[in-house]
Formats: sequence, C-alpha cells, structure tokens
Amino acid sequence: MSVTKGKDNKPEPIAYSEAALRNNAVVVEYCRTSMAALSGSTAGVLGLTGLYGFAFYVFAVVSLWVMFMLKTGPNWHKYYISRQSLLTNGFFGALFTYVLFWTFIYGMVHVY
Amino acid sequence: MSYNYEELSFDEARDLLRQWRESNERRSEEVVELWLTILSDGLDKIGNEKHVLLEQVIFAALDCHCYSVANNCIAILSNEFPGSLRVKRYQAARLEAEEKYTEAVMLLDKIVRADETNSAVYKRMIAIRKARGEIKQAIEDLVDYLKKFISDVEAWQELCELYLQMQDYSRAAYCAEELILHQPHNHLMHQRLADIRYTMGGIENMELAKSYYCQALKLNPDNMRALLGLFLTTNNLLNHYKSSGNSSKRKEVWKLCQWAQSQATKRQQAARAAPAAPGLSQMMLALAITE
Amino acid sequence: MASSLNKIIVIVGFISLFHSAFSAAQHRSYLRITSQEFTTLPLDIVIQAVVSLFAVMWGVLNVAGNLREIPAAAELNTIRWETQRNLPSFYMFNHRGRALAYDYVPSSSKAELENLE
Amino acid sequence: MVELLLDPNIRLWVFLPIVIITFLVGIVRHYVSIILSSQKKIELIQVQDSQVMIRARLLRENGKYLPRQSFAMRRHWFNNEETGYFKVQKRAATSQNPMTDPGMMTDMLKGNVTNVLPMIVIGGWINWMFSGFLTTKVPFPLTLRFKPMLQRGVELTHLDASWVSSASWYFLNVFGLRTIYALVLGENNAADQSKIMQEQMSGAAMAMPPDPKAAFKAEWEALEITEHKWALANVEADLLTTEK
Repeated sequence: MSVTKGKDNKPEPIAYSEAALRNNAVVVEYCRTSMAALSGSTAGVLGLTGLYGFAFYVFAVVSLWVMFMLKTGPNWHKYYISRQSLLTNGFFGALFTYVLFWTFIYGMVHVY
Repeated sequence: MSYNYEELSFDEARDLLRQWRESNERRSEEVVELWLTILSDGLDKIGNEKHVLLEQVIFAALDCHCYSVANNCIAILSNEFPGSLRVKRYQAARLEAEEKYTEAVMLLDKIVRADETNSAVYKRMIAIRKARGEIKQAIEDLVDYLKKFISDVEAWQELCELYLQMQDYSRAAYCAEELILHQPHNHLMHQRLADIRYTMGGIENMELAKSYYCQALKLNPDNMRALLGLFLTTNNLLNHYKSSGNSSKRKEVWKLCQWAQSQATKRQQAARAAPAAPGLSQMMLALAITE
Repeated sequence: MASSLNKIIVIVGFISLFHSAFSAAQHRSYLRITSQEFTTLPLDIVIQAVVSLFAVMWGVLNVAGNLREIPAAAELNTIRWETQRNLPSFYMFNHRGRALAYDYVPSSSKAELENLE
Repeated sequence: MVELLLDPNIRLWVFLPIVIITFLVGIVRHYVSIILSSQKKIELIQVQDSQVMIRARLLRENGKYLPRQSFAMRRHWFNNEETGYFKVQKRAATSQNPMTDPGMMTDMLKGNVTNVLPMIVIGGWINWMFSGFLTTKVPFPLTLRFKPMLQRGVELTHLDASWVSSASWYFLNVFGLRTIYALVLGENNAADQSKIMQEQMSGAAMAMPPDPKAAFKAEWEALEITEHKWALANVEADLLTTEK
C-alpha cells in the first residue's frame, strides 16, 4: 500500500491512500463518461439546438455532481479531496463526448 | 468471524477467497475446504480471476499437504500454459512441501537462468533455506537479494523477522526503519520499531521507543499493544530519571505515563461495562484488531 | 440484491430512452408528412426522455462501484499484525501443522532419531 | 434558409454504419494490440536501478520519520564521496537512438501497425465507399471556418457550415469515441490491473528512466539538499493535547 501526502493546508498533513484515490477516480470517470453520453443522447432526442444544448450539458454535469453528493451524504470529505474539483474536472473532456452523442442522436431523430 | 462454509453461495465463496488473498490471510485449511466443496465445480464461471485463485489454492493445499488437490490445480494450469515459468514455480513449491529440497532448488535455479529478474523465485530459495533451518545462510541470501531489489517491502520485513530470531536487534531495527520509510502511515510499523527499541534497552532507545509508541497511538488510538508499550517504556524512563534527577524530563514522562494508564483503564472499563449483547462482540473485535 | 436492482433500473431506463427517441423520430416524420412546422416535441416524450435519463444516471452511479474511503488510516488501521506479518512469498511448508495432514508420514530422519533414543 | 431534406436511406446505410464500423474497429484494434504487445525483457540491472531510485525518493519524502542518525546513515550510503551508491555505480549512458535497438524498432513498428495503419486504411475505405454524402447536421451554428473540417469531400460554397459530410463524420467518431472505449473496455480491466500491480511487486518499479546516469545525478543532488526534520519531535505533546 503506497501512500501519498495531502496538501499542507493544516498543520498536520492528511495522508491519503493512493489505491483508494485511484479507485475513486476510476469510478468518477466512469460515471462522468456515461453521463456525457447519456445526456448527449437525451439532448439529441429532445432536439435541442444551439445554446440550449450547452445549457443542458451544464445542467447534466451539475445534477451528476448533486447525485454524487447524495450518494456520499454529509461526510463527502471521506471520499473526495475537494468538492469543487469533482464538479470542474474533466468538464471539457466529457464535453466532446457529449457533442458527439448529441450530434449523433439529433441526426438520427431530427434531421431525416 | 465464523462462516458456515457449506452454506456459502458460489459468489460469496469467491469473494471471501479474494478478500483473504488481498489481505494476506493464511487460512489454508479454509481455502482448501472452500475449493473442494464449492468452487472446484464451477471453474469456468470465475473468469479473469481463475488463475490467481488457482495459485492461491495450490499454495493453500501445499500448506495443508493435500498433494492431490495441489496436483490437480497444477495440472490445470500447466495444460493451459505449457512451459510457463510460473507453473514451474508451483512445481518447485510442491517439491519443497515434500521436503525434496535439492530437487526444488535445482528447478528454481533453472527458472532463474531463464529469467533473472524473477524476484519470487529468489524469495522461494530463501524460504527453503529457512525451512532447512539455515537461518544464517537465509539472512546472507536475503541481504544479497535486497542488494538487487532494494525497495521490496516484504523482503525487508522478512529480514527483520530473521534478525529478531537471531536476536540481532540493532540490525532488526534498521530493517524496521526501512519499513517505516515505505509505509510511514502504518501504525503497526511504528509499533514494531518501538517494540524492538524497547527490547534493546538503554535510555536513548527508550526515548525512541516512547516516540514511536506515541506515533503509533496517534495513527491508531485503538492500538492496545502500543498503549501498553508506552506505559512500560515510560515506567522504565521514570525509574531512570528518578535516579539521575532530571526533573523537567521526569515531569513530562510522568504525565505521559499517567495518560497511558488512564487510557488503558478507560478501555478496560469500556470493555467490561459493555452489555453482553451486540456491543461486546464489537469491542472484542476492536481489541483483536490491535492485538 | 441492490446491484441487480440497479442493473434493472439501467436497462429499463435505456429501453425507455430508446423508446422516446423512436417516438420523437415518428413525431418528426408525421409532421413532415402533414407538412407542419416543427416547434417543440410533445410534452410526454420530453418528460419520458428526461426521467429515463435521470434513472439511468442514478443506476450507473450505483453500478459503477463503491467509492472507497481515501484517508490512509481508514484502511491501514484495519490491518492486523497477524496479516501484516504473514508473507506469502516466504511461506514454509514444513511447519508443525503438517502433522495434522491426513496422509502424514513422519520424515525418515526424525524416525531414526527416535529409534536412537 | 431552406431546410435540406435528406433521404432516410442515408441514415440507415451511411450514417449508422460509419458509427458502428468505427466503434468495432476500435474494439478490434484494442485486442490486436494486446495480442501483439510483447512482454518487454527487463535487465536485472534496470530493476536494480529503479528500485534504488524508489528507495532514494522514499528516503527524501519519509526520512523525517526516522531519527537523525538513521537518516544520515542512509544518506551516507547513497551519497558518500568514496563509497556512496550514486558515486560508485557507473552506468553507461544508454544511446538515445532507437534505431540501433532492434527491440525498440519492432515496438515502434507494432505501434504504427495498430494505431496509424487502420486509421488510414479504414479512413480511405470509408472515403471511397461512402463518398459525397451529407450525413447529418450539428445542432448548433458554426462559422464558415469549420467548413473544410466538417465538409470534407463535399465542395459546396453556399451550404451552411453545420452540415457534416460522411468523411468528416468518420473522423469525428474516431476522436469522440475514445472515451467510450475506456468505458466499454476499461470496466473489466481496471480491477485486474491493480491486482497485477500488487502481485508483480511494485510493478511501477519496472519503469526505468531511460538514462540512469542523469537520473542518479539528479537524485544525488536532491538527496544532498534534503534537510532532516524529525517529525516525531512533538508527538508526545500532540497526543496529550488531542486525546484529553
């Protein structure tokens, strides 16, 4: 078990278990990619265009974040280092997936 | 923590084995029993984990000296991977279990010649030395091994144990320090080093033991052994400071001693006062965790 | 039990999402045949799509696996010395427990020693 | 602007097949690369070097948990002028030219075979097979600058920039589906990978810096300037204050 040091925001640095951190990152990444694909598909089904579509993406990201918070309950700091980075990390990476699925389903449903 | 092994479902048994594998529990008899009663029929259902699980069963079976089980598993694996070095290692382990050490060493030598970075094989050779009772030789080999694989935590730990067996405490302490370098947040490592320092005796070592016991307690307040160790260490130091007349240090140690004593009493009372119902087993578990 | 429930949620949600996609496509082709202008989808399709999106997302969140506690102490403090000191790479097989094996034969050297006494 | 009307047959025979082909090619490529990937033969000396590097790093990071004397002893072992490990060990700087190493060459070739070749072949095939179709429209307005990117193979100056041609749709898919591969393929592998790591006794250790001489020098310097700060100096007081 290897262990990394946390940031020195307190006098006593908190140690995090690297394996657990990696596991959580994998889970979060999995959910985020699924969320991007699914919400992209939904946006395509709904036939959202232009800024409405991007607003829907922001809405989906925020609701996924809320779901994570609901899942962990009040003691979120046991599972994530920071809540903000959970919200903002990978925002643009997943956006590309979102746009692809949005275009795909929009094409399938609304163009033809 | 007793399981009724016959009533476990397939998935539960598999998960249990995985849990034991990951936390290094020996439990060889249980592993073999689970394998024979539940898992051996559905080998194809296991998927990716199959080979690791077979390895676990092989070593468990050899540990119980159930050669037929081990032979079966080795046969399955060697059919699947003919000529694999890892399977050869299992065969060597089998010879070892039968106490045919020279043959085992010959086989292991062959593997090393094919792949000289195979650390597991070196470790097996050292284990053979140990099994033959040649502790001094084992230590020499292990030191040689550590020159090549200098950050192998398992090997450092084993070397520490071997030195302790030879009562070479200062070298054992060196190994224990190495373990702390690798796992600085593991309270057991700090406790171990403190144990060794306490055994070595002398004022400096006692002071160090005190620090490390404190660190172990800080990392895990439930470590009963560290609490007891702290109490003994501080008592020892108190005696010394009483005679040497260092009053400021004496006061400090006195405080610490008092604290350790009160904590220990608190825990004892909590354990006693706990109702006989579910709480008690929890407490017992908590105590068991930290010995 | 819970995981299979979540999987069912994911599957049902997917089917429902596909269904809403088909409904939307049908609606578009109907509008095109009757040469009406597209403004918005019917409300029931919108609701179905959004609700199934949330269902699948929640299901995926639970299927994806459990989060582990990240403070190192949470894991390290559950290790016991028993398992910490148990090193599989250095197992010895000739421990005293072998006498309990069902086909145990005392090794010859031992037997000779006993004979000598 | 007049709405273009596309034939629904394009959807069935062009638009959808491109997505499916791209996806399946990606999956196949993943497995082919697994089959082709060879277990790299590691030299014992490389393992030794990487392990020494790990130990030196750990000493720098966690040395504060050791008493000063123990820390100094270990640093002496690494950095001592006459017998220190970093001083005594002389490693020839490995040549950086991969062409001299046949093993590297085959690795590079395999990388090309699995990554670049299918993209060119499949891309060319799709370009030939499905050339000249408009497949879909992106649901947001785009500027004219995107026209050459999205309408490869369709040269119409008055067409709105948000229409996408078949060849461009293929490239969009190639880049956009990457995360989905991670989702589909990674979900089973993630668990095993960590297990293999544990078993292969610090698998990360096997990755050795390409040039041990320079790495040793850097580590020697880093270790030389590390100051020892005994982390357990106040532990007794901490314990007393927190646990009261």
